[in-house]
Amino acid sequence: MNIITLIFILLSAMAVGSAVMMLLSKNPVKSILWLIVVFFAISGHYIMLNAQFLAVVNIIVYAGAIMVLFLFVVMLMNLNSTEEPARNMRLQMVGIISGGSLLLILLSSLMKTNKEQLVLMRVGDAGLIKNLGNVLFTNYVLPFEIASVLFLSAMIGAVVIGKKN
Amino acid sequence: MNAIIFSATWGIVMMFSGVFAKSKSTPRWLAIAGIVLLFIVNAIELNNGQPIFFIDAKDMVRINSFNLTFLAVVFGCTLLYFLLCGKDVEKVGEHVGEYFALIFFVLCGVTLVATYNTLLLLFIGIEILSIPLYILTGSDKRNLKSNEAALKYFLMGAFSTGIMLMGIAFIYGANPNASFFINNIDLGTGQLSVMMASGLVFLLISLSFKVSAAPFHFWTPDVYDGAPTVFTSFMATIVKVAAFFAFIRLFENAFGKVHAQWQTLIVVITVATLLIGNITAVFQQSVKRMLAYSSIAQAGFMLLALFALNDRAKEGLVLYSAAYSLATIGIFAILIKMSDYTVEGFNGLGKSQPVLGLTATIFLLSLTGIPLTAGFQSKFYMLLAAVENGHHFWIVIAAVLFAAISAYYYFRVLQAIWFKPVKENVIAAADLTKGFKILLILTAIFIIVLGIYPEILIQWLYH
Amino acid sequence: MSNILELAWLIPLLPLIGFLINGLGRKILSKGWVSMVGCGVILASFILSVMVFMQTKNGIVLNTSYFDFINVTSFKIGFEFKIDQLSSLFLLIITGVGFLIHVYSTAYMHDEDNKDFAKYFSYLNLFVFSMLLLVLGGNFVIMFIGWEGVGLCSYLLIGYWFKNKGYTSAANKAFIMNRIGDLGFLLATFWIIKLVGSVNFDVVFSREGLSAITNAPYAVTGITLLLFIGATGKSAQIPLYTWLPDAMAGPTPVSALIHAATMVTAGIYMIARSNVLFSLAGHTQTLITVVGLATALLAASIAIKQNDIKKVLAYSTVSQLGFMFIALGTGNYIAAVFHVLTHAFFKALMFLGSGSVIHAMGGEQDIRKMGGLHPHMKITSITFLIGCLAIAGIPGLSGFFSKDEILAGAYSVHGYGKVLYGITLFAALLTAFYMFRLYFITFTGKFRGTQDQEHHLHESPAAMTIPLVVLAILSIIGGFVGVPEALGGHHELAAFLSPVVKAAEHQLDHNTEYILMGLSTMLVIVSILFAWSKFKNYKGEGEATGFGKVLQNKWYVDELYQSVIIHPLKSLSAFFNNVLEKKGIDGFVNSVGKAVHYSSRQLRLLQSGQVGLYVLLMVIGMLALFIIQLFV
Amino acid sequence: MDIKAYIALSLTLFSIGIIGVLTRRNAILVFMCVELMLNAVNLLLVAFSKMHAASGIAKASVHYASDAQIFVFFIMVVAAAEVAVGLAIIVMLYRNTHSVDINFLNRLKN
Amino acid sequence: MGTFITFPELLMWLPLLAGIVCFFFKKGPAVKSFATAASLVVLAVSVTSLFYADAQFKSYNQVNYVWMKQIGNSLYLGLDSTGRLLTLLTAIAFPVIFIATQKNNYKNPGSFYGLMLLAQAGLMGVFVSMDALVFYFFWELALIPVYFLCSKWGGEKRIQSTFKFFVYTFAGSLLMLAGILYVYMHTPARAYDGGIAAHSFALQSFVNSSLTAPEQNWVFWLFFVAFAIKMPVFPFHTWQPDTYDQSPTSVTMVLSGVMVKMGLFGVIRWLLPVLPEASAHFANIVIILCIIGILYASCIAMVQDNIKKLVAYSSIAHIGLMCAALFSFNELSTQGALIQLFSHGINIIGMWIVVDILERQTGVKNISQLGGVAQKAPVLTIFLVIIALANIALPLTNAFVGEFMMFGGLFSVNPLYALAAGISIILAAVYTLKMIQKAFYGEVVPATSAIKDISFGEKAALFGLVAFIFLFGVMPQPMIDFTKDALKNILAVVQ
Repeated sequence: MNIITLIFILLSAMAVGSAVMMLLSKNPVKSILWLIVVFFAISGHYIMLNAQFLAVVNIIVYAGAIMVLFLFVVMLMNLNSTEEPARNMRLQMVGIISGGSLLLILLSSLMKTNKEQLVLMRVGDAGLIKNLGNVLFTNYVLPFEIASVLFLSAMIGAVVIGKKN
Repeated sequence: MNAIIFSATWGIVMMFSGVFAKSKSTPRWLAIAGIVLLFIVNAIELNNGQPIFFIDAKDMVRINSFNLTFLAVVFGCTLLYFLLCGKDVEKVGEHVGEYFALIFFVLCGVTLVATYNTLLLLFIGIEILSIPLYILTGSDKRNLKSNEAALKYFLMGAFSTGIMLMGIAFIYGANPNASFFINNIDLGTGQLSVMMASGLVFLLISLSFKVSAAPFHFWTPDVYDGAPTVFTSFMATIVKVAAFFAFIRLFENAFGKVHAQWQTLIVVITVATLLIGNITAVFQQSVKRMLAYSSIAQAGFMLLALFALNDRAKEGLVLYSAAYSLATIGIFAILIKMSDYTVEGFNGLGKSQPVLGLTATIFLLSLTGIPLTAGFQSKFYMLLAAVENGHHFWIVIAAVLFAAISAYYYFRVLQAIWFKPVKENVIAAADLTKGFKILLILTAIFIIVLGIYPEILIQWLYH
Repeated sequence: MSNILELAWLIPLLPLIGFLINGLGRKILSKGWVSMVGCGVILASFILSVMVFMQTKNGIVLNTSYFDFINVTSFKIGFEFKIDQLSSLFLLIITGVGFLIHVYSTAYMHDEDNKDFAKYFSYLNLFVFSMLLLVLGGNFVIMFIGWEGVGLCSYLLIGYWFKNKGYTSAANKAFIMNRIGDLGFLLATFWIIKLVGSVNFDVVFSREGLSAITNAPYAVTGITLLLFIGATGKSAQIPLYTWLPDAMAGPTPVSALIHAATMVTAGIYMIARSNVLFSLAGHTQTLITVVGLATALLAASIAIKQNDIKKVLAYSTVSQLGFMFIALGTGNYIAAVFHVLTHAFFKALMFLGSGSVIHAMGGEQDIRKMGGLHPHMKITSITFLIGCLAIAGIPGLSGFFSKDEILAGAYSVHGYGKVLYGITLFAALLTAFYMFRLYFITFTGKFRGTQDQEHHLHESPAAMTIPLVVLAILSIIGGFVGVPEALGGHHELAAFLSPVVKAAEHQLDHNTEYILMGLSTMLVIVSILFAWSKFKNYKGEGEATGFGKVLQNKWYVDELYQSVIIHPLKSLSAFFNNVLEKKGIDGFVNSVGKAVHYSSRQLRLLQSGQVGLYVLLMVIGMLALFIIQLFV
Repeated sequence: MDIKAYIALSLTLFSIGIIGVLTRRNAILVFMCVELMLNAVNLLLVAFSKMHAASGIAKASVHYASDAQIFVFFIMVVAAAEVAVGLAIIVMLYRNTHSVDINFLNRLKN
Repeated sequence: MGTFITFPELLMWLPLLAGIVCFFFKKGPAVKSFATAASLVVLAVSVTSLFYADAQFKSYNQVNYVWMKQIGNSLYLGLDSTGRLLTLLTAIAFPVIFIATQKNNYKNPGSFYGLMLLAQAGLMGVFVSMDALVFYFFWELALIPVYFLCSKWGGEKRIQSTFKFFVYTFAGSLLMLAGILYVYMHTPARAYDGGIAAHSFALQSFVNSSLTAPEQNWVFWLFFVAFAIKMPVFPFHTWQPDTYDQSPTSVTMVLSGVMVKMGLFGVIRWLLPVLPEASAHFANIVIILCIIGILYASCIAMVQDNIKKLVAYSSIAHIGLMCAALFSFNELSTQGALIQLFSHGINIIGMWIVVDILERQTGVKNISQLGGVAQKAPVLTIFLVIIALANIALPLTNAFVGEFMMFGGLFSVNPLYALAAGISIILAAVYTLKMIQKAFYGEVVPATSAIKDISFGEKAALFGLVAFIFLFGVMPQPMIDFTKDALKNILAVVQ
């Protein structure tokens, strides 16, 4: 077992473990924190895959901005004090079973049939800011511009919905 | 291309109009002007084959007479929608300019999903389509139903986005060409690889969600019911047919070659949709909710295009978009004026408001699919396409039987309109301007014209 | 006028015109005009018929087609008339007796409203038209038209007094029972069409036609049986006889014309017409004999215990028709036709006589309330007596010759001829008995009616008595057209009919005939005397018991039909209507709707409003799709 | 590293996200689970891009490996926009009902 | 004329336009006379067309406009002899109905008469269309006005029963649409001027379609169910009694006189020629169904108290016989069915006119509540008796000829069929006479005490019908000759 595999396993365990913890913790704030751990683990994976830009953006945008926003909202609502009422156990079991079977179905067929295809680790320059920027502003100019529409509508949305009247 | 640029720009214009305009109706007139402009530039592009402004999108959008015709239908319907329901938009809340801006952004999304050539733009388009809708759904802030609908729509929409992305990821992974271009997907020969098949199913599911096909339709009744009626009308028509267009565009261009391998899924979904949509609509007491279910049922019919996936199916889809949208916008425009959304609310409408009664009758007949209305022609094209496909003829029989059931709930409204005694104060007569009535009549006439001679629309597909 | 037969179409047309005039002008025409038209057209027809008869007597016959009735490429039915000896004989009976009855009716129906009077005559004319069509028809279809037409007129005339529910029920019964027979007739016609490709008598009875029928399996027996079923309906034989007694609800002249002299003999005419065919069908003939015999006996036995003057006559008619069928069954077609002729005279006579009595009694029909009428209405009484004697078969009167011929024919049947003769003779004795019972109870003894009635007793007007007298004369002399060789005659009727109807094959030697005649005459006289001893001073009788009660209640045949056929049919229909239709088929259709409703209600529960559940269902849907795509 | 490992990891995270959506009642947490699903996809996309880079089939294209990463970037963009709208909606609902329990939302049904 | 406008177009357009005009009338009497006049004009056109039936006038009787050329559909109208017969029936029916029901006053007369004329246009369209899609259009279009007429002007339970009728027939016709599409896909492809090779909906292409025997066998049922529902044939009949009972009588006349003929016409024009092998294959099943229906409906009619339902069930029996005859495939029965199509229309309309008069004057529909009408309204009674007797196929009435031929044809298929179906003539006599006896004979009862004899208009209408009954009862040959062409076509295909 080489070091890469080891790190992979560690990061994966961290991601999955934190994700499970996020599900299990009753307190929303703790859930958020666990999720941030997941994001960190994923950023670790990005770095392993030599996608540094994404790794950084992931931390800044997700772990930094978005999760903090979540945290704010939870704090704002003062939800951490009130514990989430337990859901109908049977329904919960059905949920877990069906989600799990989905996973099993996909995994079993994907693992069975695919031949071994290796992933390039720690090499390749596609993930560097320079290259990405180059592509983004040449080939991807239309989506990039259009994404602004998305943000505009999100902005308007926040105004329309958020503004008290 | 014109449409993308103009709709986005005009959205921004509308955004500011809310701020600077004094009168509440200014945004409406601006919006109408905008949609007319949009229609015209689109028509110019359709006629000349050249956009006014050219942006090198690196083949990320592909524009042809087919999707331009579709866009013309969409813009035409939106124009009608603005004219009929524009005033009601003003009544939803304060932010009139913003509402119209959001609608223009949705139109931008519609244009994207009608012209995309890469999965990335499909994704962005769908999001641009959806996010303003989440907002519009929740725009009646004081109304708990509206809030609830917005949240439901949002949560489920986000969930389906995740599914779509997973599908895109798998397809990318399984595509040896390492490309997101939908015409550049190497499907290999023979049986699809498991990864490709999984990606396909994920995409199928998320798009089924968008077009509210069973069993991914559950959001539809609640959201359509909870959203302000004027926006329900928009969502149920223009947005829905756009999603369909995206659906068939993807599956035709990307997966058309292996149609046989996923046809069974479509059959299952189609039948389930027809079944659930039609059957559940039967019991509804609220016309609004009934129309929500009926939109599911109509989606079942539109899915036949996906089942058939031939030229006739595409012609039919455009025709269906027009027929279904026109009739639904019309019936919603009348519904909005009602004080009572239950079937009883329509009692005696034919007597108290003959014009409304008559036009509502034509809209409902069109939705049922009675000959010489556009609704019949569109259903007919769908069935024809399905028959031309040559497989699973029984699905045609199932479809027609469900169409017969659909008569049940549409005709209940008809019965209320014509054969029940007049109910007091069914309608705020002050809202019924002459223009409104004339417009309704024109719509009805157009539906009939389209029913008699559908080629006025279809010919543009091959322009 | 080269040939009167060319004008034969006028014979039925005239009554039709009379029908139209009286029917359409019923509000305008006075009774005098109505009578004039009604009787006049029949008289004209009668005169034409006589002329036609003369022609046919000279052997001139006519087969003619006036226009195509139904003409499709594969076959054709013309509107054809066939005028030969047989039909011309019937023409005479119909128009002759018919005319007398029309004349009689002018007086009998005089109390009716103007409109109703006209209606009555128009119906009567229509009947004559139909009957003439029946006998003139040159093929089965034209015959069938007349065949159903007379049924219709019988229906209309029985229900003439339509306010009375019982009468209209009787009318319905008559029509429906006739229709049952008609179905048999129709099916036979279809069978003939299928085998021969034509319905024309000449074609069907030609050698080719007959061989086409005989070559097909079961066809001869089948066709003749079906035709016979038709005949049983029209001629009131078992099992379709019960309508005839009920048909007495109609005005008495109608009973005389339709239910005694003409319509009921249509079956005999039809079989006589098809005699070539029936001669080939041994089984059918046996059946006809048995049915005829059974009917003759059954009706006669019932007649013994009936108290309604017309009912007695009605059962007597049924019984006499039975005799005719015995003759037909034994291949003795001439005798059957002969009996039709004589029966037409004396039975019409007796009906009209009974009408005269009823007229005098002010509508009373129960013979228990009559008695001693002879002094009051001598003409009626005497003519009635002549009728009774004729029907009883007293030598010299018409009934003797015809009945004797039937008996002789029965006797000469191989094998069971003697038994047949014995039973037939017994029926004949019953005939004599009940007829004289009727006569004695009615005309002799003391009057048993109310004082009021007694006061009004009177002889009927001339318009009624003259037909009686004429018919009485005919009843006396009518038999001389068929005096058998044994009695020194030449049987002119047989000779006349010979081109159409074969004479009976078996000939008895004269000695046997003498013995048989003597025997029957003796027994008949004994039977009359027995009746005289029993009923000369009739004073009414107690409630019938035992067998008498069975007879009085007509063997409970109506009740039997009611419980075996009508009631089950009604229950079945009610079952269809209430259960199968409403709960079954309609229920199924409605349950489809209900099922849609029900599933709508159930399916909509999925729409619980809970996002969690929605997503769960979505995921389950995803699972299903993945399984289908990846594993199926 | 075999791509299967990434697929497995990504699908696991994705499924945990789905299970979370199915089992949690707090709207914010449900939303977070959706975010987890998106992240699983992001990871998978990046892995695939590197897989394609490894197999080298798409070397003809200069930016063959950038496509997926750009895609991930856009996903993040969209996610950010979604979060803005989503949280606004949740807050609005909370203001009206003082609850973020999704099971509490059943005024709209049947 | 021929090149400018053709008979089939006239027959279709005239009532359509007149119908639309009617909607704008406000006053009852005016619209009544207008509608009557319009229908008389249509009748005149229809009668005129009889004189232009020869082959040399082909251009007068046929027209073919390309409509939706991409799918190979064209507005292809033509009058052949079956079509001529039924358009004539339609053309006769409407003026007779209008005249006979002149005394009925409807709310919103403009809409009423407008819808009636629209229904006529639809019916005409069905009978003249030579293109499957056009046929389907008209097939549905005839239904819609009738739906509104029944629901708006009918009896108490009108909405439910009419709706049942609508959904029933709508489902059936949609199945037919599926069938049409399937056959369409198997028609020989043809080239258009545009160069697009397409299949075609034209009758001729349908006849030449390349369906294999097993395909025919199930496509047959798609068509047949639609037609069977319309006729209606057992067990698809349960919409009918309720609808007849609940609709306004003048609509019932249209329904039972003309509309049910659409089903039979469909069999003649489309089912037999397009699917000959399947038709032959299933002929026995269809005949047996029909015969069951005949006996079943007759039995139910016997215990019906409601006079409208009684007539309705008797109509089921009669139609069943016609359908059975059409599937006997011999000259006699087919010919009989063809002329009976027409005769039945006349008789049943007459029947309904009488029922309508009774219902309007007494307000009751139950036989048991009636009685003694004959005393109060003798003329009405005479007409009724004549029509009723024609209805039970008494000789020398028009119906006898048809039924005789149909029974004859059935007999040659199988004597048992003729026997079983023949029992219905007895049952028909039973229920018809019972109805006459109970409603018309007997003593006057309270319900009928105020009844008046019929008016001039009613008399005229009934007289016309009765004249027809006798005319073609005594001399049916002209009608037989008239339909011979159609017969030849039908039999040619089947052989």
